[in-house]
Amino acid sequence: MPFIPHTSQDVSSMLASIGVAEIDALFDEIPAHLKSGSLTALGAGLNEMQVARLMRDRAAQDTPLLNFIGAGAYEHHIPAAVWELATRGEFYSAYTPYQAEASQGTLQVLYEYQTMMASLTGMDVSNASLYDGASGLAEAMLMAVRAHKTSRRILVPATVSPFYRSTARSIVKLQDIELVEIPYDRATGTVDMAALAQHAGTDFAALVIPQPNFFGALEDVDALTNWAHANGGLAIALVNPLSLALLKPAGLWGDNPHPNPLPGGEGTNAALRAPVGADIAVGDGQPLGAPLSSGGSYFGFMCCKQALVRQMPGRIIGRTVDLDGKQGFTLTLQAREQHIRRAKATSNICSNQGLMVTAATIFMSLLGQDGLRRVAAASHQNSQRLAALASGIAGVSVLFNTPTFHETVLQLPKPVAEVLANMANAGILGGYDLSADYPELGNALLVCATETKTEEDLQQFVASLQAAIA
Amino acid sequence: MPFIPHTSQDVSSMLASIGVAEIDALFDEIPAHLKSGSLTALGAGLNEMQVARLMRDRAAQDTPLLNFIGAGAYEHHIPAAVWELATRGEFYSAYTPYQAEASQGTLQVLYEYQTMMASLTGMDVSNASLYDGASGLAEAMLMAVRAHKTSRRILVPATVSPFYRSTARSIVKLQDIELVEIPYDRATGTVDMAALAQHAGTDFAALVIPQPNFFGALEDVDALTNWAHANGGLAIALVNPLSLALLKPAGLWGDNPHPNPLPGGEGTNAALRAPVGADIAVGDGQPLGAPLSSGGSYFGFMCCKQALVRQMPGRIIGRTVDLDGKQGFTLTLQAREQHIRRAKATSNICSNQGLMVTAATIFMSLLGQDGLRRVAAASHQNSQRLAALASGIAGVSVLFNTPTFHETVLQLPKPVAEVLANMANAGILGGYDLSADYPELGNALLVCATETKTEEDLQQFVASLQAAIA
Amino acid sequence: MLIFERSHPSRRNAAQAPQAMAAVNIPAALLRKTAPLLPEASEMDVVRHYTNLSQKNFSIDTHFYPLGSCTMKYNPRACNTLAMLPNFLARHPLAPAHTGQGVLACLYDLQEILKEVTGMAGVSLMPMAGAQGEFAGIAMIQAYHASRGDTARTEIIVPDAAHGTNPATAVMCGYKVREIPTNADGDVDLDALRAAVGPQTAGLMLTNPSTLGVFETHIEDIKHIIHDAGGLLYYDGANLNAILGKVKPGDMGFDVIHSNLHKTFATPHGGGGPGAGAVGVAARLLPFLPLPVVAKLPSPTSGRGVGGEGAVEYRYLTEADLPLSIGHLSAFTGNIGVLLRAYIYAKMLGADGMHRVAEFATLNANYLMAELQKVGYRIAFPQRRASHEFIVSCKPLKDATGISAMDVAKRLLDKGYHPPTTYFPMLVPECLLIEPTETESKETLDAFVAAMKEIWDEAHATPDLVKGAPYSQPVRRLDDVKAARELDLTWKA
Amino acid sequence: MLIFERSHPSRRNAAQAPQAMAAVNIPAALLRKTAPLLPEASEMDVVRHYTNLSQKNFSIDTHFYPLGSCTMKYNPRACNTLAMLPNFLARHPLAPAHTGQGVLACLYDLQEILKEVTGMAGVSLMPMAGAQGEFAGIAMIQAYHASRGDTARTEIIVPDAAHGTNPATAVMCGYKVREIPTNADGDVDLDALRAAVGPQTAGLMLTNPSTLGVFETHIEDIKHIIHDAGGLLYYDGANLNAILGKVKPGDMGFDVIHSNLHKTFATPHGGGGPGAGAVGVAARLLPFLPLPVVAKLPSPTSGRGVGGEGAVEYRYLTEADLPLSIGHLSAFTGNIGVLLRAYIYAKMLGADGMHRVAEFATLNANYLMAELQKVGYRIAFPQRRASHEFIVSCKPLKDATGISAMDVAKRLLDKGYHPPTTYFPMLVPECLLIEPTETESKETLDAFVAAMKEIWDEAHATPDLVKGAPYSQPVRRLDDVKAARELDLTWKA
Ligand SMILES: Cc1ncc(COP(=O)(O)O)c(C=O)c1O
Ligand SMILES: Cc1ncc(COP(=O)(O)O)c(C=O)c1O
Repeated sequence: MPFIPHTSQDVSSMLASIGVAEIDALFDEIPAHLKSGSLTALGAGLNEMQVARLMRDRAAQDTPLLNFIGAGAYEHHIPAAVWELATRGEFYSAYTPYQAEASQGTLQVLYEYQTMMASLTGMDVSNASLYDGASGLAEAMLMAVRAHKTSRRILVPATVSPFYRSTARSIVKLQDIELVEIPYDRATGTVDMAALAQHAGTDFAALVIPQPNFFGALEDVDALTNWAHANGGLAIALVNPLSLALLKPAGLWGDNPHPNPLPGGEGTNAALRAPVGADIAVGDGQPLGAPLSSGGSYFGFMCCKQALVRQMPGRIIGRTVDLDGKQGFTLTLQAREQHIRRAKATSNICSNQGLMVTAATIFMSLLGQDGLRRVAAASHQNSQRLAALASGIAGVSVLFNTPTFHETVLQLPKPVAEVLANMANAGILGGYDLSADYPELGNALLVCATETKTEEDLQQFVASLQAAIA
Repeated sequence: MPFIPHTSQDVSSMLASIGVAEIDALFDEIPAHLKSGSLTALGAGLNEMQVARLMRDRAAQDTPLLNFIGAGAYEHHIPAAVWELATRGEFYSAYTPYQAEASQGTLQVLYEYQTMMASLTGMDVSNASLYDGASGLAEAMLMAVRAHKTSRRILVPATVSPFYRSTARSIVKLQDIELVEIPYDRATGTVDMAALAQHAGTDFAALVIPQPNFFGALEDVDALTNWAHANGGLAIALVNPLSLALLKPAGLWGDNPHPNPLPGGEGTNAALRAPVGADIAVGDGQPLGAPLSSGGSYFGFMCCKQALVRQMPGRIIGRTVDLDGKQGFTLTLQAREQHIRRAKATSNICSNQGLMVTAATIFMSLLGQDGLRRVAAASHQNSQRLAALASGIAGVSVLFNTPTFHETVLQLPKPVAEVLANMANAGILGGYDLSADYPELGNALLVCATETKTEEDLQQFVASLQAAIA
Repeated sequence: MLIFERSHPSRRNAAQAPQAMAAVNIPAALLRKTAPLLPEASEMDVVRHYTNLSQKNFSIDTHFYPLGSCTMKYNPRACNTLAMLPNFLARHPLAPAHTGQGVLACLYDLQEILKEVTGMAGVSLMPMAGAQGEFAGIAMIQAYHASRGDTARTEIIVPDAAHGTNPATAVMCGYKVREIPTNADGDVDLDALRAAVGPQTAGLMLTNPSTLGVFETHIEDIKHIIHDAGGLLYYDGANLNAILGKVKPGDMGFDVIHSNLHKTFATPHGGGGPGAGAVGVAARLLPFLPLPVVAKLPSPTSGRGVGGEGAVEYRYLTEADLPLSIGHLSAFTGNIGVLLRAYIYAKMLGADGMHRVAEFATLNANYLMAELQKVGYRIAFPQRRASHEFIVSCKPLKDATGISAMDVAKRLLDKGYHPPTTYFPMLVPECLLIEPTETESKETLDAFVAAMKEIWDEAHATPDLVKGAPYSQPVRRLDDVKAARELDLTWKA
Repeated sequence: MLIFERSHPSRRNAAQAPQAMAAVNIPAALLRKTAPLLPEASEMDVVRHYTNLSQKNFSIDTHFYPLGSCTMKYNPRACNTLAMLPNFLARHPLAPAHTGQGVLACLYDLQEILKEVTGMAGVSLMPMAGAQGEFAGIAMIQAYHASRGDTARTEIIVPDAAHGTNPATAVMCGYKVREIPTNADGDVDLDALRAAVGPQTAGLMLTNPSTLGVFETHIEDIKHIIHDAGGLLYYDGANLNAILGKVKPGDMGFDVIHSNLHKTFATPHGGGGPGAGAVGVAARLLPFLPLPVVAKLPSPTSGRGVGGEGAVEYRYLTEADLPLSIGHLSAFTGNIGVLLRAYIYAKMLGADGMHRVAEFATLNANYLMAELQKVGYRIAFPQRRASHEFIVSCKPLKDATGISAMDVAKRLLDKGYHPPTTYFPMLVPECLLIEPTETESKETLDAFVAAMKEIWDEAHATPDLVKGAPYSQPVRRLDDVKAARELDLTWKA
């Protein structure tokens, strides 16, 4: 029996100890007419050799092409040590670290992770992960509403990923939270400040500020943060964690002291109330060591100002001491969580994305501050070079005149779907077609070139694009 | 600097401690004119991302075809746990277990391995591995010569793998050991007993007995062992370890009491001197968890009768107790080895194939006695079925009329090289062409179908063979 | 030691990043001025640090881990190896469907498998954990009532034994929670339930077997009460391990179920996740399934999809296909890597294996319950069959010796066992919720009983020894109060 | 507990073998009658057993491991991951060359890299460890003399400081061994060497830097003495790490060298192997290289090999190409997996990286030597530069306190360090041969010095404490005498 070690002798002596004649007797409390028949749709079990063959055949049906799609999931080099270590049985097959003494490995990793993420984002604290960036954004919205107390409206620029906007909407709408779309400037591909200004004085809980935004463009985060704070809302930073190796951390955005006293309770004190910065920073940790994997597993991260820590959803690890005064780590602030607070919890989240976070922690440790910066800069440079090469093709131009991180929008002379299909035939995934989400942009293609791309790859992209539009 | 952690500050303070001004001063004992210039033929270093791309490209140039070649290296299913565990850093990056207290993990694995191999082969003891089966056969010959004392001739049937014969010859010829070839019977593909009988009464140290032999055929091991013993030589069993799940273990071959007193010294006592059986059993452990890998790493195993243990080459692990009387494991009988006995050692072997043995031990534990038997039986059945199907093709026949384990020889109506080239174009590795090593057999093809082959695979083989000879 | 303490400024781990720092063409005002606090350590020091840290964990791969409600069964290593085949890892989520026919076929097949074992009409694999599965389920109930214009239903009924995620989920979906008590047998109090239902009832969330480790005997009465009131039935299937192959929630009349694939389908817990909380629905909820769902269609183009005659192509269904869907719950497609692992596991079990899971999980639980009772431990519901798990109450032990459930738990660490779940469910005082799972052998259970017997004896003979436990771990008991009072959540240089 | 003690008759691990037992069509006389002693354990128990066993090892990935002569440097994990790409693992050794152009290209490139760093004219990668590399080298010397009809050369000269494999190898190749003493500076005694050479001299085996951790200063005199006598020079390159990128054995006039890729090229030791002992030769030995050697040739067929213009094809050279070869040393092609790892490592280092290896290995060794001398330890050759390693003699410490080199070694285990090599080379009494390698940081070396200082102090203050060490390991000191006297080499049921 696969994975079941019982011999028939074991079974008899166990049944005798229980005092029943057969295993089926153990199910005698289930109404007989409810018992299942055979699971006809399932075939016979395969042994590992057979399933290995099946999966290798299936994997062979997935055809990896040279990839220039980003749009929220980024191809980066992942050091081999990351997954060789993260899949060690002691990390891989452990549960949530409820028994701290027997889980110091996982707990210390998470504490290190919290330190790294708080520092990357420039925030005071971090939780131990959420499901992904998009659902994390929803959690940030709910948190902002809890913190703000009086408003249930969130301003969301159209430059936020459409995937994130739709996910957040699915989640927050059930609590009657309204998402108000802020349009973008057609020249810059960033938030239209004039349109935003029209919301001054209205009641809103938070403004979401994406950096870089879905077009890869860099927003004027200082102005946006200041605007949110000046108008009585929180600033929710939505950031790519890799970009933060280069970009101003969310905790330092803007320069206006926060206007309305933040809630927070016991832990709040004046010294902790930084005068600047976004209040919450969220995003997807995928660039930190998660393979693309058709979309998951990735992980959501969330950091915030100290004053908001008790409003945060998810697990939080704290450092403390043991009976002998020795340093140790443990789950803390559990009173926020569903298993204690139940209906009054900050969220229903229970399991998070622990193993992805372990991988991310190892990833960041292997890269170090300098390595992460170099990867970010190389990605930036590659996408700049790609844009320059592509706009050398007649009929192709760069759509927005704005600094970008590692993604950019190209305007094509032909419908994008058709161009992409041609490029795919040549072995290239040419980018993400913006025409469904942003029809007003016409034939707009979002392209991304990370540090994984060589000059030859870029040339291959350009040649195939040229051929595809010819 | 890849893998070198020194900062420039570290370097200065270390140089100061040593009392030199620069690193180069540490090389001042090397004659200046011998110092290397730049290593021009080596390019610049690649980072891990670049080398990963290089290796993935290289791997993509290796084209895996549906494989029916055996001939000494066998495709078997390897449970995923085998290499997930064997490549854990604690096994992977440890040295030979010289410091027993800090190496109980590796030492216990090796002790378990010795137990499993001794039991599989039916011998008293096992060493902790040799390089591979072929060089292991050479070591067995040297050991037999040491044990026999008076003769330097070894009888080697032509049914022993030509790869093994040539390797063994390369190694033993330098010690003036003569390998005498024993022909095979053209009808059975096994040792020609009449030809062998002609060596009765001559001086020889050992007879090598392959089971199964290179043709996949099963030798009359009882008769051969009896013959060797009756004629004053040792019997060296050359066995496929997987086949031993089904086949009579070498330790039980034959039934003649050993005629001439075996050497052995202190450890020898009558009770340990089994009246039957091969004296030494060797072979390649590859079927026990080593991937094909273009030929390596595999490992050689060697087992023997207790009386011969002090003649054995290689590491041996023993169980003992510690200061507190607690069970523990340690390298033992080191006085046989080069690091103690130097020029008088039983062999020059130092590093062996430790990690492959760790993998094999895990492999055998996962399969268990029953699993190993089923794998062996399924391999046997598949090759029987393949032979039956193939001999249904006009012009194709099974060459030898002898029981086989999981390999068999087909006679083709056309030159084998041509047939194989055609089959390879259809995605099939059709087997091993015997015509160079055994020209007397004509168009003879050695084919193997292990448990990894499905009925569909077998049909595909047959269809492509049919097409290739059409 | 923290990784930051192994860091040394200006040390560089050169193998993992481009050698040269590329030019950055971004205005200075948008750039960061100080480096983030990431360690500067050598690759070897990082490998050594995390290898050593990993050894400071109990895990299934190293210890018996009978954590109730968590189903810590063996996570087959093949599931990991095969789910990490390079082609699976390399594919971008927005790559066209024809480049992903392999992975999509796996997901489709997994949907079908889950439909079969749960008895539901449709499945979406997208929820990323049990709690998100619950969210999806309750959101579908909400959408269902809304689609019928039935907007007065503002309450979700939850038994008091429910897992904390249930009430928390109901609130996240905008509902009020009404709690129902449990009777002395561990079943839902039917009178209380009858009194609670009404036109305000949107639905009931039921865990079955419940977190008390018993099968809800009045399941059919409950169904009628809720359905008659116009509510829908939500099945928290985190404990599906207890009934897999034995009874199907669909057959019990449930409208929606989530199943924790990281429990019943043996995907790893990873020290906290990722999980997968697939949802299955009865026919009337099909239009509301979360996106995307994988469909198998006749291949529109030759040469793509799985070729040959009757060729098919797999693709995701989107808003266009399911306009009433509750929508997306993640940016892309949930925890695909976890789903692949669950699929591989399901394929290895097959029909026979599925039937056996509940049988042996239940056998192990009942055996352990019987043996611990013989030692002297008080079983919370001795008159009931254990399902996959059961509860020991240490209340009598504590009254007699001062030794609490937590003390027993900590002492188990010294004996080499991960403790059961402690103090959950809250209904039973000083409780230990014990779930051995089907993958543990009788020898392991017997050794665990022996350890529990030792602790029983120690509790009576040398209670202080037990109160001071653990002694064998990297740390002794930690000061949780200090952790929460003097928050130290990040390391400062 | 042994895996056999976790076994239970008739338990079956069903996932790893065909479900049904196939029919066996083999005469009964050839079949085995009793089952072999293999454990019958569940997959989980096996995984748990070996995971727990692994934790009972010191290794580079967990501990500083300054084992002299063994070059325990970091084994980059990428080398493992990339060498285990599925296509590399799947290929049969007898598959045609066109199905292995990728792996063959790697092997060819590695040959070229080794030629460059050793300064030799040709390389064969086939020897499966250092000792087999030595065998290949001495066999080539034998073949060379034989090919010239020079059959009187029956002796190989070996300095007394040599590694045990050197004399053992010479004997395996049919030679007599003549040992030469070492002088007070750790160099070969030139007068003794001059007296030893003659027409019987087939060659000299020299380890340089020697196992004493010093560079042989009279290397050129030695070369002349041997060559003038008609002998050939064998270079034991196990210690190549000390000179990589600094000096090439070929430039020193050596005729043949083996290099331990599992040391200098960072492939893992695997608890004892597999290794790879590639041999390099000067031009006059090229015809004798062991088989196979990889050649790069113009592509004979289009569409195969590495395509495009100037297409090439890689293939193995065989007896037909190299009729004077000493032949095969393994059934197929040596330890290819190890060679791939070495190749990946070499590509990551590149020219610059190679130059740095010896520099930093030497810096670390000399620094550690200086610091340990400051603590009070006696350095064996204080007048010399350390190469990659150096020797501490605990003789004075033992005379003063009774604490031996072995006591120091065992006490280091309690401090979390793998001990240095003990009692080798045999020339130096109570010796510790210490090789830190270039991949360890100054912090680690400093912490090791601090531990050695603690032991120094303990040796003087509480010698019994040191003599009883280790206390922190799974076992205390083992009874080696009992192990050898009462042989227990296999478990009996
Ligand atoms: C009964 C029950 N429901 C729901 C959950 C929540 O599942 P998850 O942690 O995957 O969100 C759990 C997990 O502990 C559970 O035991
Ligand atoms: C100097 C020297 N020569 C030769 C060898 C033998 O190498 P291997 O163990 O790979 O056979 C060693 C290994 O310890 C060594 O240190």
